[in-house]
Amino acid sequence: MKRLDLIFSERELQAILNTLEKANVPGYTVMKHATGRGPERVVTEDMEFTGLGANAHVIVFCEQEIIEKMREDIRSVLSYYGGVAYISEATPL
Amino acid sequence: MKRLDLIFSERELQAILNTLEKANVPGYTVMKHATGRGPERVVTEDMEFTGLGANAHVIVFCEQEIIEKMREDIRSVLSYYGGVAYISEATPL
Amino acid sequence: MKRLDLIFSERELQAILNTLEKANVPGYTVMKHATGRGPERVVTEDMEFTGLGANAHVIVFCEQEIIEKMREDIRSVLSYYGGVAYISEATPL
Amino acid sequence: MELNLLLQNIFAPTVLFFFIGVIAVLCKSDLEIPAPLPKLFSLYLLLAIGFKGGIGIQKSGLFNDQVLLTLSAAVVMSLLIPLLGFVILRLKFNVFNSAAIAAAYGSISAVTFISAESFLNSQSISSDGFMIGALALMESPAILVGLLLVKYAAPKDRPDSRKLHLGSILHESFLNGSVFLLLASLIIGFLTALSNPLAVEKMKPFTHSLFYGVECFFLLDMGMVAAQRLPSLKKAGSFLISFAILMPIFNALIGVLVARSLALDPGNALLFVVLCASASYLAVPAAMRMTVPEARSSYYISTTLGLTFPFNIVLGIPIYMSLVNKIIPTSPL
Amino acid sequence: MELNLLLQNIFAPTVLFFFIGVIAVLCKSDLEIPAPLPKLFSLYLLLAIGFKGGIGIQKSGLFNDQVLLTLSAAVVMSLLIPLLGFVILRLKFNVFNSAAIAAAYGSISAVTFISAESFLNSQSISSDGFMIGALALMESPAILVGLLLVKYAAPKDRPDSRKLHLGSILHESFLNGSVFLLLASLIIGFLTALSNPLAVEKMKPFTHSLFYGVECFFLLDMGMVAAQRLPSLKKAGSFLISFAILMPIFNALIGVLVARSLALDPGNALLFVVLCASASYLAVPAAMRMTVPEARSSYYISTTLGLTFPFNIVLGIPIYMSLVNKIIPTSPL
Amino acid sequence: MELNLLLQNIFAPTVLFFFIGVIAVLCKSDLEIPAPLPKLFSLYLLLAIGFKGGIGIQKSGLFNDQVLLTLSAAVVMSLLIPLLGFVILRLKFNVFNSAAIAAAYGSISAVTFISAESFLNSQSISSDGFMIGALALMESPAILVGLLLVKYAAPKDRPDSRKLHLGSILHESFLNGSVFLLLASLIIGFLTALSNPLAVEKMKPFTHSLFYGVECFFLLDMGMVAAQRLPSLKKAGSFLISFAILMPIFNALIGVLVARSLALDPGNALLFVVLCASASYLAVPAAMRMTVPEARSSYYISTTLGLTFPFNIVLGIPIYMSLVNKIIPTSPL
Ligand SMILES: Nc1ncnc2c1ncn2[C@@H]1O[C@H](COP(=O)(O)O)[C@@H](O)[C@H]1O
Ligand SMILES: Nc1ncnc2c1ncn2[C@@H]1O[C@H](COP(=O)(O)O)[C@@H](O)[C@H]1O
Ligand SMILES: Nc1ncnc2c1ncn2[C@@H]1O[C@H](COP(=O)(O)O)[C@@H](O)[C@H]1O
Ligand code: NA
Ligand code: NA
Ligand code: NA
Repeated sequence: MKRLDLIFSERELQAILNTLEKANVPGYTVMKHATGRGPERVVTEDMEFTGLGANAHVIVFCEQEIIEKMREDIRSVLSYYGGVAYISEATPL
Repeated sequence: MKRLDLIFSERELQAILNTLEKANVPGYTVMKHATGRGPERVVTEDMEFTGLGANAHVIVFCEQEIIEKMREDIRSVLSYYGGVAYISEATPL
Repeated sequence: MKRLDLIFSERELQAILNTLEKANVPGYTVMKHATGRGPERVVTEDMEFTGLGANAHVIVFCEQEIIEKMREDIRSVLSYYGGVAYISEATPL
Repeated sequence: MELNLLLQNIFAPTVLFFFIGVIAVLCKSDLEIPAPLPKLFSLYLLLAIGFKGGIGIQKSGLFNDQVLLTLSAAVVMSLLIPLLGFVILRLKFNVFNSAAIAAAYGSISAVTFISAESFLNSQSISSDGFMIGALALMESPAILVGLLLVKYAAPKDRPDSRKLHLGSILHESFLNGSVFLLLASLIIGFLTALSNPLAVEKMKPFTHSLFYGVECFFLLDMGMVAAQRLPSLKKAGSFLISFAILMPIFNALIGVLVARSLALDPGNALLFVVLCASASYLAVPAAMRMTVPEARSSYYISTTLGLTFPFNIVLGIPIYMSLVNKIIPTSPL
Repeated sequence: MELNLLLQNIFAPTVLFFFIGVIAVLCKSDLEIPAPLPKLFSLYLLLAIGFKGGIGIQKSGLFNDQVLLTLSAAVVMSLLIPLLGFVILRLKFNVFNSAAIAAAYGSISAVTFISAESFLNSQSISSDGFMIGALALMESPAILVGLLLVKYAAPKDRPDSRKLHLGSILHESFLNGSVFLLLASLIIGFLTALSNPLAVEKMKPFTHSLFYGVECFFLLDMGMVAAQRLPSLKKAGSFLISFAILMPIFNALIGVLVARSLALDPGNALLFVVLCASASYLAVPAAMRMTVPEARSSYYISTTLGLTFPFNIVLGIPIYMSLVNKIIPTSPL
Repeated sequence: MELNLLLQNIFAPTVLFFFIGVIAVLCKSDLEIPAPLPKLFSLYLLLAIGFKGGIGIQKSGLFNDQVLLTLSAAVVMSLLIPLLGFVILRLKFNVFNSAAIAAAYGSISAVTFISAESFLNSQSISSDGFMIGALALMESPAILVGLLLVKYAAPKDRPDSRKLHLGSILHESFLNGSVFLLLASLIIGFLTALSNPLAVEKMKPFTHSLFYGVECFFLLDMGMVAAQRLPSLKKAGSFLISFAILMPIFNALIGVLVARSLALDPGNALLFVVLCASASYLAVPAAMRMTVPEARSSYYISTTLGLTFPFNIVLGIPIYMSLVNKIIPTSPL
């Protein structure tokens, strides 16, 4: 099994979740209110009340083939709005 | 060293932490207010004020043998209430 | 690519972020309001309003060489104030 | 039914804010009331309604016949309604889901009660503080019945680990956070009114003056929550959807007859009816999630929040009021 | 300029709390107002100002000539200012950044408006409720213009996936959370004042009495936010820094002339000028982040929050007041 | 001791809500006040008490002899008490823990002070606004002493990286978030009362009327927090447990003698005593966690929150009142 970590602006959350659902992931977890810094943007907690919002961190445990299915869609969302996505190995307990 | 990720309803948190303590984990981290979707249940932020609560994400860095010790207990809690558990490799910095 | 997970008291956040910036990490993500237990300290949600604060969980995706650069600095902050740091493998999507 | 009452209810700020919340979701506005703000409002409302209730009870006196009779009737209703609901729900659902949903409809919704109070207020109809005692007493028995139904109706389906112990049943029924806060605030209000009238005055700006505004703010959020339940309501099927509307009306009918036989004033009668007709989304889900994980939480939460709650605060309350006006003579029997 | 006005403004608690926030950050105090508390204050202020505005409009009557003329002028200003700003910004920035920043300066800041109201209040100068209507109407058109500028001025730069559809432009302009909450509360206030004066009284402790205190609390936070923007302001460059001060003054000048030709009273005139001079940090960033991700958010957010907002509430308001006093005769033309 | 005072204190809503919080935890109710709501209440209370204090100081006049003497005595007490505490604690603990705990007991708890004010209020005993000045002035010196003790009493134990620089000691002592907010609000209150009485009136619904209710809400949370400390208190050992009760009483005794020699009125005397007897859980832990990580935070936080705070607000305040009544003659010496 794989673990996919996605970090991006909360405002893109719906677009990402739609992509995940389209690929039929078995489930996902969302943690909002994350902040951080990417190659160019800084996201700070004090700005969360403005329209910009904070980041969301999404974790998906799923098979490699599902990742293949959604790779392009996720990449296109992230390249449009920014954000990062990383895959690592994970074994069910 | 291993990294164990547990995601489940906040309402089971005490049961899971008891299990961890029983197995003498060196430590653990809890992040509450996570939302998500599993095989059947959807957990959304807008429902957090009701009695259902959100999810908790628990991270444990520990040795494989500790994981073996608690495997059954964790599985039984998760099979009762729902939630997921995954193991991956981790090296101390 | 590597994934570095740092968990420590929110009060050390600035010191850790300075260390990351000094090593020129490409980015990082911060999740505050984490609680947990380490070898000796317990951090609970109900204490968050006091001066102690909760924990922060910082994730950095970066190359091994950057990790080498900051290893000593991070270790010295964590050995001073407490907290844990683990490295694992990660592949960009 | 008097259309007039309906219109007056719909133009109350509370109901208008509820609509606004619904519309925000339907129009996909990015309006958001992030957690834990709704929890803040909900805790505040429980604390304030409890405190006000305690003062009210102290004023009306606890040990007069009508008070004791009304409170007993309230408890009996919250024991009976879940049994009735269970029998109906078993036509379609397994024991776990039936018990959980039945418990929700036997228990009460504090915010529906509050809305009914506001409605009475706008109609200049008085009600008594002891009705908040009924509110507090009706939360737990329904949970108790629901869990006992699971314990005795489904003993063979469940593995050993899931056996319900009486201890944990009682714990879930009486020590649930919202039940506890409401009851405790009620007692504090009572004791304060008894021993310390000055402190009552000092609390009032917080518990009384602010109340209506916070209620509006919370109803804005409830409108958003209700609208977000709509998609999962569709999945629930037409049986459950009908149940979520017809069961409250049916309970209201029983309630109004009981209220008549108790010779309640119109104001108290409406509150009694609303308690019977409303369904819980705070205490019951919390208890069921812990002890009956086999029940689908979307069943009991989507119906109570997505359908029964909106129905009650928008249409139910004025309907019940005209029912009360018809069935209960204004001068006591 | 009357130094007196300036001093009186600076010694208002709202402005003092703002300074305290700035100082806390500059001194590296660990004072913190954690999320989502600022969101709570911001939602409250929008709800309350909207509700108060609705009551005000109901009282002043919507369909009198001056009201309609003023509201139309407000909309025209919020269409024109972004165009002007765009032309100036294009000297230095690409289409995306220019359009996003221009939209921010065409739109308004509700808290700046509220501060101006408090200032008027402290000067015992009256203003009318319908000006809150102008506030509500001026948020969206500027967003619309900004997005249309992107759509038509930069068609070839953008890949297909980034094509702006009119539907999503309208959605971002009119259904943004803060626009929606303000407008909805305004309508609820209006309807309540019309049909239910009792409910208005019940809302007042929440929407009226509490308002000034929450405003102070929020301005404490805004001071911290503004001071935290300072480092990224340096990166923005001197052109943008000058723009963030000069553009509001320029807009204020146009505004005061329009106000004069509308024969507005001094109070309403100041509010009109402040609407023209203020820049948005709620609705516009939300819309731009979604639809024009090419624009650097630090440009439009650092300038509006770090410079224009502080400038307006500390110096701008008294400056604009003395401008109004000079240019607009106290008895109508 | 007058049992009467004790009973009257225990039946105050504030104390009752505290008990409710304790009971909720002991009964394992799932009642929860999630973060950051307690922080909201805590920030509000500091802001409001500061603002009220500033108004009070402006009214009583800052530069009269008794005010200056009292404030100086307060500062001296908060320098001496940590030294005394340190000597006692060194019998059992290392330098780091001793200094950190001593600093906590030298500093003050604003909520204990507020509770004492409420108690005076319920007894119709007046007190002066300048006592809030004493509150604000007593937070920092104790931190300073604690950190200096670490710097000079433990120089050889610490590696270079942990050297305490005077700059950071001063920073932690005076720019801690809660110290800063209290002091800043005090100054704002003072300036506003001086220059802008209208604004004071506009603030009152927020800072004055709401105060008591928020205090109750916060004490509910404090009850839960205190009860959750109990398990770690057991680990702290009997020496520290005794210290957490006896030290406040001892400090109160010194305090009452100083108050007598200052010829304070009974109301001000009680507040002075309570400041001496209370221990910090906001400013001191924040400072110690940053600069003395060797000290076990559970020591200074479990004792202050789990024992000293409950003791003071439930038993301490009425005990100190009867002490004041005994030792201080009602007409000035
Ligand atoms: N190398 C990285 N490691 C961890 N998080 C990152 C990294 N780069 C970006 N992020 C996160 O992704 C968010 C969006 O980045 P950006 O693509 O710059 O908009 C940032 O705010 C960070 O929270
Ligand atoms: N495949 C998955 N990947 C990530 N998180 C998951 C996954 N499946 C379930 N979860 C999380 O576990 C929670 C409980 O799932 P459930 O077992 O359906 O109750 C969900 O709400 C998700 O937050
Ligand atoms: N083995 C572990 N696994 C996961 N989190 C840990 C572990 N040890 C410590 N932590 C986290 O690191 C924080 C600081 O630990 P400490 O070093 O004891 O101060 C704890 O509160 C936990 O959140
Ligand atoms: Na019911
Ligand atoms: Na503008
Ligand atoms: Na002290």
